[in-house]
Amino acid sequence: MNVPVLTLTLLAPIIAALIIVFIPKEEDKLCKWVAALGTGVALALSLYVYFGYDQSVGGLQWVDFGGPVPWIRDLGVTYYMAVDGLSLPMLLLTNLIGFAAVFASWNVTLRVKELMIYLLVLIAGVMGTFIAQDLFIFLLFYEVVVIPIYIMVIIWGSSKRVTKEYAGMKLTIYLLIGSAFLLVGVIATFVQSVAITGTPDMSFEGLARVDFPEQFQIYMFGLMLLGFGSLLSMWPFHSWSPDGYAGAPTAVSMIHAGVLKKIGGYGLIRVAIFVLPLGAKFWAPYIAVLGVIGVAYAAMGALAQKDLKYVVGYSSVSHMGYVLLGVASLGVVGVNGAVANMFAHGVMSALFFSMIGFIYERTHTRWIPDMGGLSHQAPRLSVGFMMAAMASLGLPGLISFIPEFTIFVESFRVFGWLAVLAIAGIIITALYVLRAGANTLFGPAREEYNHVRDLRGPEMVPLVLLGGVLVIGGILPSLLFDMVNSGVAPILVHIQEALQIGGR
Amino acid sequence: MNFDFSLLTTELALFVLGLSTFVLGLVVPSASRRGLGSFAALGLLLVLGIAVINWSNQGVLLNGMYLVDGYANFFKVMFILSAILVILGSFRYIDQHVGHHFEYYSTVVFATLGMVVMASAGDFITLYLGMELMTISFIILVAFRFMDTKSLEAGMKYLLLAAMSSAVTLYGLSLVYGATGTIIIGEVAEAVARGGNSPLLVIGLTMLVAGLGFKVAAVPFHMWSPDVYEGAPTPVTSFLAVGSKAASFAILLRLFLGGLGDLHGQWAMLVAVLAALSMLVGNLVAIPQTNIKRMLAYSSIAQAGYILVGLVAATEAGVKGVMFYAFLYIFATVGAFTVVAAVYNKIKSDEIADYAGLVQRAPLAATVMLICLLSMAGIPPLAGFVGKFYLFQTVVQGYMWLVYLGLIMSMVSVYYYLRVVLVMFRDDPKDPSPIEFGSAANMTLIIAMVITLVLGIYPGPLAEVANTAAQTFFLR
Amino acid sequence: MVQFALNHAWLVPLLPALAFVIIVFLTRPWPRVSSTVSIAAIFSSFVLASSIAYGVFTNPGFIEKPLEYSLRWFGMEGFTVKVGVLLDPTSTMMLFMVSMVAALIQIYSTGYMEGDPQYSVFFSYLSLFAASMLGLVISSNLLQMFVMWELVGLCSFLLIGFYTFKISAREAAKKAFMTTRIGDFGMLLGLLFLQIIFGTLDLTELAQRVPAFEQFGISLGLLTLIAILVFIGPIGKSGQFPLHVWLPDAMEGPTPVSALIHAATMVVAGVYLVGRTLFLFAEVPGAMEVVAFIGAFTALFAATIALTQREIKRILAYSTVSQLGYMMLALGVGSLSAGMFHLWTHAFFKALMFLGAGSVLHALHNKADVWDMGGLIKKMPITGWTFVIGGLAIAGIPPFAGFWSKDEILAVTLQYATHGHSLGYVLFFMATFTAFLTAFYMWRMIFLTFFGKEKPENHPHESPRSMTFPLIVLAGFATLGGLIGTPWANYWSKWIHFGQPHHGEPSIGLMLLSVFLGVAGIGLAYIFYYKDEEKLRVKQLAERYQTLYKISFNKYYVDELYLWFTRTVVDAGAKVLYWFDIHVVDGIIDGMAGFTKVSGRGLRYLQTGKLQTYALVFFLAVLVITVVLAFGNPTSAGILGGGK
Amino acid sequence: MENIYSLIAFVLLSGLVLGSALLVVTLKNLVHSVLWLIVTFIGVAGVFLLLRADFVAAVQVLVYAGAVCIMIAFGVMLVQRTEMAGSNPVNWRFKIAAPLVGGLFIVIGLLTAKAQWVVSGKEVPTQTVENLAPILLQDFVIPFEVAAILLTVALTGALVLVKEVKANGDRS
Amino acid sequence: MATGLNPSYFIALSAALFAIGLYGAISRKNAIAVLIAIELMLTAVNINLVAFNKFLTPEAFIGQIFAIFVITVAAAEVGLGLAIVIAIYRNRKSVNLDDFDWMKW
Repeated sequence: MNVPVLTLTLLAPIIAALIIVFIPKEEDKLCKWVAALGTGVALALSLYVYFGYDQSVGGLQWVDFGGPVPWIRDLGVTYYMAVDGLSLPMLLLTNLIGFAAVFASWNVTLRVKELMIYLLVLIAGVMGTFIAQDLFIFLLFYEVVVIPIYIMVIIWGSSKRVTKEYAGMKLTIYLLIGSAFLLVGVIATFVQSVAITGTPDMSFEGLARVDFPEQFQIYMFGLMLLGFGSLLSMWPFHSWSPDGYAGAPTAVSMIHAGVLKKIGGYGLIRVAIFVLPLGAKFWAPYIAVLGVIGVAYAAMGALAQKDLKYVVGYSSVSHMGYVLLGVASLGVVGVNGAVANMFAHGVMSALFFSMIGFIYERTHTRWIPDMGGLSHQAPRLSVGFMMAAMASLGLPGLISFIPEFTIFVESFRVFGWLAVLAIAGIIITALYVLRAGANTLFGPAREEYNHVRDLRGPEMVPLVLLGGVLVIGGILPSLLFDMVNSGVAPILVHIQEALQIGGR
Repeated sequence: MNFDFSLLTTELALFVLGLSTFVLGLVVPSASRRGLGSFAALGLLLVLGIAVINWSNQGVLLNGMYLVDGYANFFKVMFILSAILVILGSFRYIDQHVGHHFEYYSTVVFATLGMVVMASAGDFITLYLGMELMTISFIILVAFRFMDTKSLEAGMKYLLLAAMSSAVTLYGLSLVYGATGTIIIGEVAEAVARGGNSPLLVIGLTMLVAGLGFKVAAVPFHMWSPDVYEGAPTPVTSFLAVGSKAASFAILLRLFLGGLGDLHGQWAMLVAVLAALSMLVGNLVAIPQTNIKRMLAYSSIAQAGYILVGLVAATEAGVKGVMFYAFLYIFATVGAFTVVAAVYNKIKSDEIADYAGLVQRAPLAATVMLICLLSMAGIPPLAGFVGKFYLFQTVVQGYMWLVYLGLIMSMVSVYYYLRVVLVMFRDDPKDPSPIEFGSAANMTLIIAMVITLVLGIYPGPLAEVANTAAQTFFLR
Repeated sequence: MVQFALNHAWLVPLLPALAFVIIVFLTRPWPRVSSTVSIAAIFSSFVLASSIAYGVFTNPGFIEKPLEYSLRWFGMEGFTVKVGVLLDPTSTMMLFMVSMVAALIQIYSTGYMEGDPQYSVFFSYLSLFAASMLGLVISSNLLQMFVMWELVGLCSFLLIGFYTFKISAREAAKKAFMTTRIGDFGMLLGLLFLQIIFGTLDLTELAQRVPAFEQFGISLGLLTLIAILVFIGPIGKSGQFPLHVWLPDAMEGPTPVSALIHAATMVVAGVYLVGRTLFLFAEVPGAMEVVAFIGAFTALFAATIALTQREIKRILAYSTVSQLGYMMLALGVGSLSAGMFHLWTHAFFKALMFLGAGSVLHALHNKADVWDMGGLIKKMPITGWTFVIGGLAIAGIPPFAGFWSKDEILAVTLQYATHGHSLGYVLFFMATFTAFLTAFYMWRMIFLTFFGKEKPENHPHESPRSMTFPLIVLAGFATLGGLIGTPWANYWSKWIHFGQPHHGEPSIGLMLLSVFLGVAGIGLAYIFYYKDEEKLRVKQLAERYQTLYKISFNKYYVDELYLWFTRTVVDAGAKVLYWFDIHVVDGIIDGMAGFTKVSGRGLRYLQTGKLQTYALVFFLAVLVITVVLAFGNPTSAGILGGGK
Repeated sequence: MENIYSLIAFVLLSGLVLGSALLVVTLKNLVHSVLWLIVTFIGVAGVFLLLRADFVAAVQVLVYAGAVCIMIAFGVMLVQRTEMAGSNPVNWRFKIAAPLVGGLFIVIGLLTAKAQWVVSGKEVPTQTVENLAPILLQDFVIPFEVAAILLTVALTGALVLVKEVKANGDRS
Repeated sequence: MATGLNPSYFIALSAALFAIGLYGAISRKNAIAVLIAIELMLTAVNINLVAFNKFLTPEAFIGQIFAIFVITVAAAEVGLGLAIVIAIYRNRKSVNLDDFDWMKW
């Protein structure tokens, strides 16, 4: 394994972006193809890594350069790129959605070159968070993504209930303030670890080995929860999410809802819980309560929406509630479910947003009462939309059912009737998803949409790719679950050990 | 007496360079005077080389009156670098709006010399003269755009307020001298450790904080800076923001950690409060600004607040943090101001609203602006993030509230930075013609951008240099 | 062949699934090819299912020890789920029935859907449905079953909403999905309980563990709760009260769909599920009573509604609800055989009648009101007479299939009553009365539709052969299908039973009662709707009992109640919450941002531009700091005091 | 006895210095202010003499009382061509400034009063200039050179500003 | 030495002079008056320096040398200050500092 595959994966979009910098502005098509190539290479590489990962061995594999490369010595930072069963699904997800996002932006004509550059940077940034095994490097990537997103929102976004400027700014500042708390937590944790062990070490493994005092863990976990939670749109820190998605252009909505939010969940597991198990134990019930509130509250919120993007925006808040619930259970089954659900929701929401994007492109509206009968004019589009909708309401046979079910199993066991409220969310979810889906696609054909043309050519990529994953993941959940399990199980073993030593 | 002149090579070289620029300016015909810029830049590059080569040539002159240690050398390199960048970035601006090439360039070199002396100063007199050399040079530079009343007004404000602050600093120095019976910083430290004459030290301390706080533009001693920054010729503003501030931090650390370190218990909370106020006021008032220079001025007040955090800790790590942050701050600030200057050359405006569509007229400039602003805000993977990490980790134990405040305010700062970004990136330009910057300014921009990025992604080497430099600071 | 079929039972659902994929990805542009693929697949499944049925029913061993094989689907520590095939007589019967009805209906659809632009799509849906339904039937695991359960729900949703140009179809589809979703929620909770307590969802393992529930540390009360939760699923799926509202609306779909999904197969999935988990219900008498009562009540309730409905498919739909109630009743009183038997016979005669209705609608161009029809039997003899056979079967006239199964249900209910369950008498009464009503309203429909005066504006014609062929086959089964379960030669209960097979002695009295009720119902209908050509008597009756008529005609206003609930409680609640979200949760955030901005704007004006003000501030700060440092700070005061 | 004399001298000189300084900052006529400034500077030179710093005193008289004050006087003439009587008005800030400076004085005084002095008993050598010169050019050579540059720079700057503005003024 | 002068007297003197200078610097409108006031402040510093020199380090001349440098720099500042005042007067026809508030907020 001499070739640093992960680094190459990370570099593929960046190199593509650099190439695009030197392409003349007018060459729209060329820019798009280069972007597609860059993300395509990254996708291929991540697939290669995914299926080359040895689940029976587990642990960190595909370590670039054979191990941690010293990066900043006095902070104990190392360039440590590796993947385990927790990172890999996220890496794959990023590249799936990234690739699809390029094609979802295929019809953009405004300042294509810039769009593609930001998009590629964005993808690389997200990818980095998932493969870095060092907290500092993780943080470097953590916020890389914020700025391209802001720029993309203000240039290519759309103003409906709120202006795109407001939406972009809210999205950005909200997440940054959240990350400020996270940063405080990270810095304090690092300083404390140096105080305890005497040697700086920023790798997740190294930090996890430190025995932090319980009170300290609780304090720090709270901060990290605030940071990761706001990225995960945990209630009540969710309000950036619907507005943000509504204002954002398709590709951003896809990536943001699809993978960016997942960094929150990933971080919660990889950083907060792994490093601060006692804190996790203290906070778990609160997380669960917030998760459940999020599920029910956001589902009701979605019910009141008339704008398709708002529906999906609220729905993603609601779904993240399930993730929180699974994480809060602190059991293998629940955390597995949470991670798998992140993957599932990522694929689903990306498909959703890409289809909404196509609809908006063609009809120039996202207002549900103004639409109807689109399945007559655009059957393929409708298929994609319905698939996403069905996955959203947790239809078995599509990818998101099994993860939700596993979350339910564990959280029902741990939290009892509290979980029932969350499970009841599936009813409301079905209600708003069906309303949105059926009212948009079904019903009599409308005259004014006769010009709407169906998906064709490159536009089919998001549908085929993401839809395919939805179905395959639904039929063969073990493809995903075995991988997730091989990553989550050791983490939870570590937590259990820590709880036994440190807890009473 | 043993007087090792080799330790003064950098200073002497600067002196020679400044004089020769001046003399050349008098000698050559006025048509060829614009070449003096290149001359000064090349000369500074040479001096930079000398300074780097002489890095390990460290020692103490005149019983501690002049300290050539790693700390000083680090700052010297920094000042020379920033002077190079500023000069490179200002060719066109000076041509178009100032004239007087040789006075300008030689004054910049002399200001640099003043900073270099400050960095090495081991006693109050050297310190004071270095500071005054720098200040007087800046007064001239600020007022250099004589046709522009704004520039003169700024010069007037800077002159009077700087003189008052000098008086206060001097008064403080005199009291410290009175309390300890010495003006050599190393001996002051010993005297303070013995107990000194505390009541005088308290006043002296306050006055030094005020006087130096004025120089670094820390709230509430900051009020001159927005006006002066706005009025001064833009390259001068940028040099004022980086050089003057960094040099003042150099002596601030020297005085407070080297000299008054034992009074840490007294001034730590004071400095912490000043840091907090600076972050708050700087960032909050920057929000409603419409003039980009003024906005950057407020932002630089906030930056001073961040750097002060490193002083609060009063540890080696804190010194390192200050050095690291000051270093990266140079590139971010010079980058931003160079864009401002270059854009002004074309559109004759500093209003943020007039930056509309900059990314289409000058993609490089807009990108550099973006990166520099975000680096100041501390967004990873740009250098500012690493710098803030270094700074704030030093005060986690004891001043946790400062960490919260600092990090939250730096995220608030993103708000007004993004407003600039919004205008530059979203809008279509009123006049789509591209803006040419000239190769020298482009070079400055590219250097600023690349270093800001590289320091953010791979800060290891610089951190180690800063580390060893910080160690020499306490070894003495 | 038989051995191959037994070992490859998973092919039965897989073949239609394959057909679905082929149609979607390859043959969509060619309608005829699509339907051929679909029919070929389902026919192959049918052949396989027949072989399996032969294999199972000829081998008594399978009754005691079902054939089961499975493989790991996914798993992790403490939670492993397998998928597999469980072949026992019950599932085999279902396999056979479902594949056959599905095959017949697909054949029928080639005629019925002729010329529809969405022809291929329709067949792809049918294939998907067949695959899911067959998959549901052979599931060895409750989770697997739940997956298929939802998939058939999806197909139902898609097919109800198939005529996308109709808004009513869209609304009906949503309603169907939502209502069953509520049931699924309960069922999901039940499954979670089972998984958490017993650690498995495997049917055979559960069947072993549930009877020993006390070892798993749970009380009978909790088990009852679990059973009732599981039962909520079937309530939704099988249209039991109070979640029956979607089923009549589901008739918005194409008629073959109504026949296949909403009469013969999918809606009985609930019954099938209860049958499969009867080991659970059998442990908890309380839950059994609930099942039985809901079944009986639904049967009666739906029958009273069916009395006044006017649309032909709607009448059939309520009759389906009612018949499903019968099946539930049978299961509730503990007889798997009776429930399944009625399921079996009902599948045939109800599919037959739906297809017949479809044939009528086809002929009358979707005119649905029975009052607008009449005398159709002359123009459409095959449809008419097969329909009459169906009517006789459902009315319980021997020797038609319905008679035997209904009789069996009445018998077990009575038996239940006599074995010490006083509730049983109430149930028995409800069941018998429903039997009478059933005969009446079915024949009301038949008389109005096929007999009496022809309406001149109608130009009916007999349907093509592809449609009449299935009618004939189904009529055959509706006639003879019950003979395998007569009290004299009861193969049925030998094959399909729960616990000990019970050999109910043939009770002539009960049979006579049953026949009497059927004949009475038909007779009454004859008097009201055939003899009385102007239907005056009926109209008078409706006038006199106007309130009752309205209640029945408006389906007891249950729909309106639900609608009110959704509009005023759920939607209004959502609006309130959204308001809260925008103005409070988000308002706080915006407020904070606004405060930041305002404070920045305020602080800005301290900067007056006057340099002496700056100096003033500067020295004020110096003074304040000195005072604080010198006198305010205890540590510095100490230093001051100790300034030696 | 000498102490008594020096004390008396100190009190008298202080009175002179402070009194004239107060006049400098309060008089309405700027020219009068400048004249009183000269008095103040000479008083301060006296204080220096009292402190045995005759060279500094000499410098004080020559540079401050002489050169600087004359420079200022010229400056006043250049910019204040109108009525001199009201040439030095007071702005509203004096109401805050007065208590402020009072407070500052009191605080410094209070703290100074607490100071305890370990006074070196030695006397200042009388040969001030002879002793100053070598120190200035050896130990303080760096500041000395820096001061030289500083003066050059200041001179250049002043020239640039005044010259160009004049040209500018001519243009306008 | 009990009744003799000690540095506190001189500090008091210099503090008073400094305060007076400060008062002038803040309260006068005329730019030149402010310059004058600043000179007073610097002179106050010199009193301190020379006094400490006499009492603390009589043989090293530190304070005196410091004072000489301060005088030098102060002179340079006055020169420069006057230049700017003249320049700005030519431009704005005013030396009233309160008029110079083009840049604010």
